[in-house]
Amino acid sequence: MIEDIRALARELLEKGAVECVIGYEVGPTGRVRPAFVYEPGEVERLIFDGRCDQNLVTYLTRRNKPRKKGEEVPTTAVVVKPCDARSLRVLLNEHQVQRDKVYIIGVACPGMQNADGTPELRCTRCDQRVPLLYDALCGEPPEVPTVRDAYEDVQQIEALPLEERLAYWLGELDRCIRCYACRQACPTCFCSVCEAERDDSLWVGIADRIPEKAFFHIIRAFHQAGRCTECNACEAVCPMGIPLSLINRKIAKDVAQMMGGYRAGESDEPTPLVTMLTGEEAIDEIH
Amino acid sequence: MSEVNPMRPYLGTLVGTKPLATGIRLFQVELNDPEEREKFSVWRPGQFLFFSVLGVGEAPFGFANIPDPQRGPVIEVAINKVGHVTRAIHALPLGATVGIRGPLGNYFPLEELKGQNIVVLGGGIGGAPLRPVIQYILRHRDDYGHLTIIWAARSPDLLVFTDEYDEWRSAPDTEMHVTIDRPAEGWTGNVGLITEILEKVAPSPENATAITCGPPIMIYFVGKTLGKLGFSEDQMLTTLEARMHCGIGKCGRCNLGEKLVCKDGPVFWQSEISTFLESFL
Amino acid sequence: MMDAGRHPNIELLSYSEVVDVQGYVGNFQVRVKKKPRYIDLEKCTGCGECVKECPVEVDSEFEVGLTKRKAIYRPFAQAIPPAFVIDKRPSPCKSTCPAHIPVQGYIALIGQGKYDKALALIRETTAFVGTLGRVCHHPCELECKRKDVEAPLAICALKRFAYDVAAPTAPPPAPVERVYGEKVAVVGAGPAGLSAAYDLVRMGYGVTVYEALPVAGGMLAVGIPAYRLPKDVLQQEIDYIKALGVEIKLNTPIGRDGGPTLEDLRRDYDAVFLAVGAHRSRQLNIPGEDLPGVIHSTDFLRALNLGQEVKIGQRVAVIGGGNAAIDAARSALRLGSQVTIVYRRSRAEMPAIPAEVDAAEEEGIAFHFLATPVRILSKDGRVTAMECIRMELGEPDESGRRRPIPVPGSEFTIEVDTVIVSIGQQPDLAPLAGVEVTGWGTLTADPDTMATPVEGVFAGGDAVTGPASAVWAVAAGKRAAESIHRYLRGLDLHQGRVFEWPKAADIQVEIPAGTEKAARREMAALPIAERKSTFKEVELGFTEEEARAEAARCLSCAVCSECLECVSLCEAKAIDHNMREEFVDLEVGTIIVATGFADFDPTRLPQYSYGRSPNILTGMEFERLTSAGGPTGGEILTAEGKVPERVAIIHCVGSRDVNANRHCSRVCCMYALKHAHLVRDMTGAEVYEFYMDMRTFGKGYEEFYERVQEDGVIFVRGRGTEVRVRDDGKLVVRAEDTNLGRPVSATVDMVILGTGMEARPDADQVARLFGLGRTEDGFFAEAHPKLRPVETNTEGVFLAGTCQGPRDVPDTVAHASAAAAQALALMSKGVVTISPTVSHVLTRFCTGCGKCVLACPYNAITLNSDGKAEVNAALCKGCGTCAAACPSDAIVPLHFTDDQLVAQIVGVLQ
Amino acid sequence: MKFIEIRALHEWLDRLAQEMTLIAPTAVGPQEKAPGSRNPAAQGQQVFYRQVEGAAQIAWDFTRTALSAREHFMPKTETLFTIETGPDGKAVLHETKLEQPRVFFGIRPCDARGLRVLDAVMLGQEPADVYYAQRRENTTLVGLACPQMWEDCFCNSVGGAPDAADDVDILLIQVEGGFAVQVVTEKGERLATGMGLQEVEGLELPQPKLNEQFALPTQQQWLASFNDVYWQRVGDRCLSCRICSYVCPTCRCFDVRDETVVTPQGERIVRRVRAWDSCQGVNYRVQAGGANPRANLEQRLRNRFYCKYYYVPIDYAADGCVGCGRCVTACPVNIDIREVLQDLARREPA
Repeated sequence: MIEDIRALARELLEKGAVECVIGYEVGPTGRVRPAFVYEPGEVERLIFDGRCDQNLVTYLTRRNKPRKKGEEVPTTAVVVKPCDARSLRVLLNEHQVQRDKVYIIGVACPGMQNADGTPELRCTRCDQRVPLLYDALCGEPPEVPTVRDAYEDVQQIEALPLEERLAYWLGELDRCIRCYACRQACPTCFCSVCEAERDDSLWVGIADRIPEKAFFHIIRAFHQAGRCTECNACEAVCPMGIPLSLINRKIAKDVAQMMGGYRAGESDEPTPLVTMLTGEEAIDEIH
Repeated sequence: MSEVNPMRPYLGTLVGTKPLATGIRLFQVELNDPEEREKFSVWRPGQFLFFSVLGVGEAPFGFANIPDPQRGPVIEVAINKVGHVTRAIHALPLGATVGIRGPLGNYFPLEELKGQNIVVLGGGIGGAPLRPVIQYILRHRDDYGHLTIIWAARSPDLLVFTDEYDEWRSAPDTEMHVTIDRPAEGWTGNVGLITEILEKVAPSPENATAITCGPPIMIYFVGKTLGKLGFSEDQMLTTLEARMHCGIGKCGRCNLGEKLVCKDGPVFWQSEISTFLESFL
Repeated sequence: MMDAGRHPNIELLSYSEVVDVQGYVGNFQVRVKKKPRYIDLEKCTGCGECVKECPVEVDSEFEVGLTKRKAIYRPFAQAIPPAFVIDKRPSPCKSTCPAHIPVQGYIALIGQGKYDKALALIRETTAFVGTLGRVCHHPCELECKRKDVEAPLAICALKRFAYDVAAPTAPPPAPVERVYGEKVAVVGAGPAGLSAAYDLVRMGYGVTVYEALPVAGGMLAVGIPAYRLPKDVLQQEIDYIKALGVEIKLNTPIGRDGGPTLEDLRRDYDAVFLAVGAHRSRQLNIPGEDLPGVIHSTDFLRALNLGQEVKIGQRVAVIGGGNAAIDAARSALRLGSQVTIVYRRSRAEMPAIPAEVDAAEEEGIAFHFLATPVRILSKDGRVTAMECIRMELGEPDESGRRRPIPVPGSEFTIEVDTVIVSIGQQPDLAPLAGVEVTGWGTLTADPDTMATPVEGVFAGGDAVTGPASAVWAVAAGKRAAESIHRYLRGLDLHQGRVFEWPKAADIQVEIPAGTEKAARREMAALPIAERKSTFKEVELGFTEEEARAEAARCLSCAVCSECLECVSLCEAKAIDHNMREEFVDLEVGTIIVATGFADFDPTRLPQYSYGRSPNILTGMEFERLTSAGGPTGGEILTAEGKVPERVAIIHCVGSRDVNANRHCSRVCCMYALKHAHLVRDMTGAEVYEFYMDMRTFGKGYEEFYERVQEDGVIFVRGRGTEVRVRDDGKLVVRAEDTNLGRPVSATVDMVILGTGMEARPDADQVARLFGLGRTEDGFFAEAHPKLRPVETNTEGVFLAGTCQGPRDVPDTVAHASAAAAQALALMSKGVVTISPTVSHVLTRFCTGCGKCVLACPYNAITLNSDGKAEVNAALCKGCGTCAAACPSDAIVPLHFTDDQLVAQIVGVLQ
Repeated sequence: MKFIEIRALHEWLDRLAQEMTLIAPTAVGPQEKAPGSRNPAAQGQQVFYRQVEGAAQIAWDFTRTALSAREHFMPKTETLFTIETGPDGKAVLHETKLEQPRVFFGIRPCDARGLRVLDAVMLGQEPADVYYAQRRENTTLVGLACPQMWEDCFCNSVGGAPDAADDVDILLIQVEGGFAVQVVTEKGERLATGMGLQEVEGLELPQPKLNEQFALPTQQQWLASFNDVYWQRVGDRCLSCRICSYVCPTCRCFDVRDETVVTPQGERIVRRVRAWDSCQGVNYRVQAGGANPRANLEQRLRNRFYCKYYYVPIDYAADGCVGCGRCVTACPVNIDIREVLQDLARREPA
């Protein structure tokens, strides 16, 4: 598979079909990290294995803007796992990436691994091995017996009494330092100015106190409703080790339940949360 | 607290306000405490202050006047309604309590420029920090040579201090040119960018210093034009704008390379700017 | 209605649909799809002659299924315009047929006993009626919708029947008059070449066909044995083509043996069609292949068909699994040999027609599947045996079939004295200098237009596709003929042609309720014993009775069968079966939506047993029953044809019911009373009315109610809760009489369900199209329930009638007049005033995600070229939905900014 | 050499916690998380410097804390003053009160060295920041030497050492049975009087294991590299996530804003707060007119490196980086300051 990726990257760069190939490489200290390859001669840097769990789609939003006004947007090739492909689909749906400016190198996903070699939790509940969209597919899809996500982790939290649940979240969010790494790593968080950082924000101040932190995470979760593809990027980067994806997964679960199994990024239909604005009925049912 | 807390503003009262241009008003503040008023009364043209609307926030502005010996130190600032603090300032009623921190930053070395011809180039709201320069020169008219004022704005409704133009024009050995970027209905004056009129007026670089203030892109092009006219970089002064939160070199926000706009500026010689590691554009 | 239809300022676009609405009040651009009517409105006199011979009957929508109508019909007697329309839909059979023969048409004609017309109809498309009726691999039958009932129609056999029964007596055709001066040369007198010649000569071109063999017909003549296709059938069809004026030059090969070259043809003719077929056999490339006992099926069959002497041995092995292999095997069998077919894959992968394989097996031919010869053994120069190796199936290859792989060490020997090789053919293109050849050894030609890279030269049939089926050759010939015509006329080869027909799987066909199962008829066949020794045709064809019974099974998927009977009947020449849908773009200032309502479907409330007895009618059905033009001529009769003695009328079916619609449909009480009155008046039957409340407000209505009471109608206050169908067909209606406070029931002969009005099922689509809101009941929302009952929230769009809510005729007329007045008021003013409360985009914060575009109910927001949202202030209603949807807080309704709202809240709280 | 037994140290700490605020490393967060996670922060408990009630809460076996000591001198958020309405209807400002004396126990030498950088910025130039000054004055630092350099540490390459006593008042070095104690300053002396220290002759101090030292780029190399495409290539990977500046012991950028809070009791509190900020944020340097001199990500990333190694030394005469390695460990995309430094140091001066 690695050879396929390299060969394809070389071909794309040599042909000038893309300006840059975004993939994975091993850094000097042995850590796997995103690689940006501009020269055909450098494709040997590229690797792919169970350590490549970053969602490279995050970088596309930025690359889809012209560097200078009027300049043409360069085409970028990007290595995309099945989960990443869903993020990309969301970005395409939301006009953040032009389809013809991205060359999707889909990879048949072996499932990602933890640092200790055990499978990542999210990969054990994922039933996609081949990306939903790609221009070229590298690797043979492995047959990994997997189960579609049943959201057991969310159910565990939901089962707690309200006070315990609140205590759990306040305890976790207390560590948040509002660095916004979760937001920055998230492929589908792309507002030019974040609601939580607006100078004139009426809703959330700059302080590093629980209400602000909770409010930030709640805003983010709501903005991700029907859009979060559960790629786990937020949680993977959190320097405070907060289980952020649980919040988003809770919403994803509710969305799936209420919207007929809708899962973000699985189709080019817009999220039903925008298109189904029929307020009155719902209010009726509550009362 | 024993020491002076530089983050604590002096309290003042909004004593006057008047519209200057579309979205721009002049605000006059008098400090409440006579002692503080006295301390404050020494500000120089080019310096800046932080203007607080208590409960909303503070933002830095250049002084738009020089201390007036007759009226006492009434502080004047011209403020464009662009952000949430400026919106709040515009909404203040007369008599409101405001916070003032300053005076901060360096200033135009007008003392050193005595005897020289001065060219003042202001663009839009950038004219505000130059008004104290003009006021200072007019007050010390004999100390300086020829004064050329070139005033520009995108449209007539954005020209500031229009009611003072006659006074400036009629000052001895002073000329003033006003221009707008694009033709506008009812406008009979000059039309064209400030650089165009600057080339037309073509002030002599002989024993002269140009003082510029305006948006970054204007400063950049005016600098080039002045260069063409023969001004050296040591004959150009400008004042830069930056976002800042302390004004005293602590908050780390306003740096351009190793220079801090708040502490090392906001007034810079063009020769300094051209050695900056980082561009202000 | 007539007045509106005739008014010079009213343009009526009937049979049309609005597909897109853009713009805003005063500046709407409306795109209308005009469905093809197949009838020229200008010419149609509405005489109704055309209907007479139409063979297709379907339920009449207007008569709510109580009567039938034809495929060509007038929706109802007073329809405006009074013209007819043809209900034509795609059918799987015609779509699937490579030559697109109007299958349903000739089947309908056969079903009516019009065999000669059936034959003529097929001949409109192809001359090879009897031939295709015998040898076609009939892909149409695979897709025939009847398969969802029990089995597909025997379409091929019916075609053969039409030929067999009508062709012998049909008069020979007269030569076609030349219309154009151009001449076309066709190389190859096979099905492709002759089909092209047939079409071209009928268009009015001069056509000369060059054939290398001494007979015409190509593979049909020399590749297919007579037991499948008798020589006289093929010859008659070739004669038919010749009679039209096609010249066929036999024994005239191109580019060899002294025949003209392709260059000669290009010089002497205005266009050339190459249909040289694929007559050269592929080689096995194994040792022993050159032995005299090894022959190729093409040579074998050709010799046999040309009546030449063919010597084969006693034990014959045929290598291959295609139709040619089966033909060769069955022919060898008839020459008295013992025959074994050796095929390298399994039976499922055989390309031959399965029925042919079955027939071969029946006749006693042995099969060796998953085996392939590796060499042919001989003694004294004579074949003695064939060594084979077993195969197993591996991964699928590019044809989608699993690739056979030899099993090492599994060699075995079959004793044979003759080997017939039939592993495929390819065209012999060597003599055609200058043409382009593909990697497969076939001619290069555009698969759609059949044009080759050589100017004026077209190619088709097996020479292009490799060996394929006869009907594909016919199709290729037809396509080539159309292309040659366009080429010669200087027309674009592509424009307006349909190359891709809808896939059968994509064609939605509803199988009519009540379709009963009927077994597929199979043709009688020659007894096995007789088959083995003779080349007589095996299949014997349908009897007339069988054919008509089989034809009756057709589901008429396309409704119109395109039998073209109507065309000949229409004196005004108003019928044009080739009409296409059209799009009309209109620029209008205002729009009035009057799309009406849907009658509640009572099957949703199973307690009323609707559909379980023909005597349970909806109000609408009863209405048609009482109409003079209705199914009983206006008499009130039960399905059994009797005058009912007791009739029950149930109010509020589907209205005022939490399980259906909560609203009151408003008209049902009055029509129920009318029905009660009619029943009493016309039949004297006892009438029970089960009602909840009697709502007879309005002028004269209460008076009518009193009159009906005087008629002797029995009113029961209480909703009819259930209708039960008794075994004897009587209907038992139960209810709770709320006046008496106890359950009651009535046994009646007929039940009329007072079905209510509800929003049309497509209301959501219409709402999106015009930017309308909908109320909870599903009807379109008016701008204000009291003050603005005809306006909508989309400025310039008005509502009229029942699309906005249930109302009766006078109210509808009043509502419509109001809508017209509103529209006129707007138009006469010429300007519109808009509210300042519109949304505003803060571009710095806008990411261009497009959520506001989706959320805006007024289509007021678009993404501009910078990828930022942009609000059309003329369309924006300031509803604020966009602001709620915007994740970046980048869109604010002016005068309702967050700051302002918070200031108000603070003000209220202080 | 002075020495304290472990038990005595614990007793002393327990006493201290009674008397004043005791800040010390302590483990925070749920025990069981995702032990194998690729994100080190998610693997289990993290150690922070936090106020503790006694020695039992102190984490002794830790590498470096998740956040540096900075959060106790420049809190993530602090109220500068509250704004109240006086009896005459005029505004009155109430500045934040002084903090109580406190002992910062267990500070790592690199974190202590980080304070030296903050001192230079906040106090080194007039006017001094009074809030920082108060906290600094009221705090006695008891350092805890690292027995070794950990993965990603590079203090020795930037002039520090795992057992450096330069920036603490007292330094403890773990030895058999207790800690060797170096009392460095007068402030330390005052605190140490109550410690019950023993004098032990010939106490041998363990030599900490060091990581390989590397050379830093020269000022010329920094100058010459400013406009290099190199920054674009490093910036390609950067997420602008700010983790690096938030975990850094020497980053000091802050934001100031007024906020109005209405308590559930209906009390309206208006205050001016300042909070950490990061130069990596997109809108960090946006000017009123919308111009942004550091609009591009690589410009912001470059600014951080230059700030540490070029601007701070020039502006405040201090080294901007203490080599704690937190940013290296925490960077989710493995932007490694050591790699950057070595890349630049390899360059030929232009």
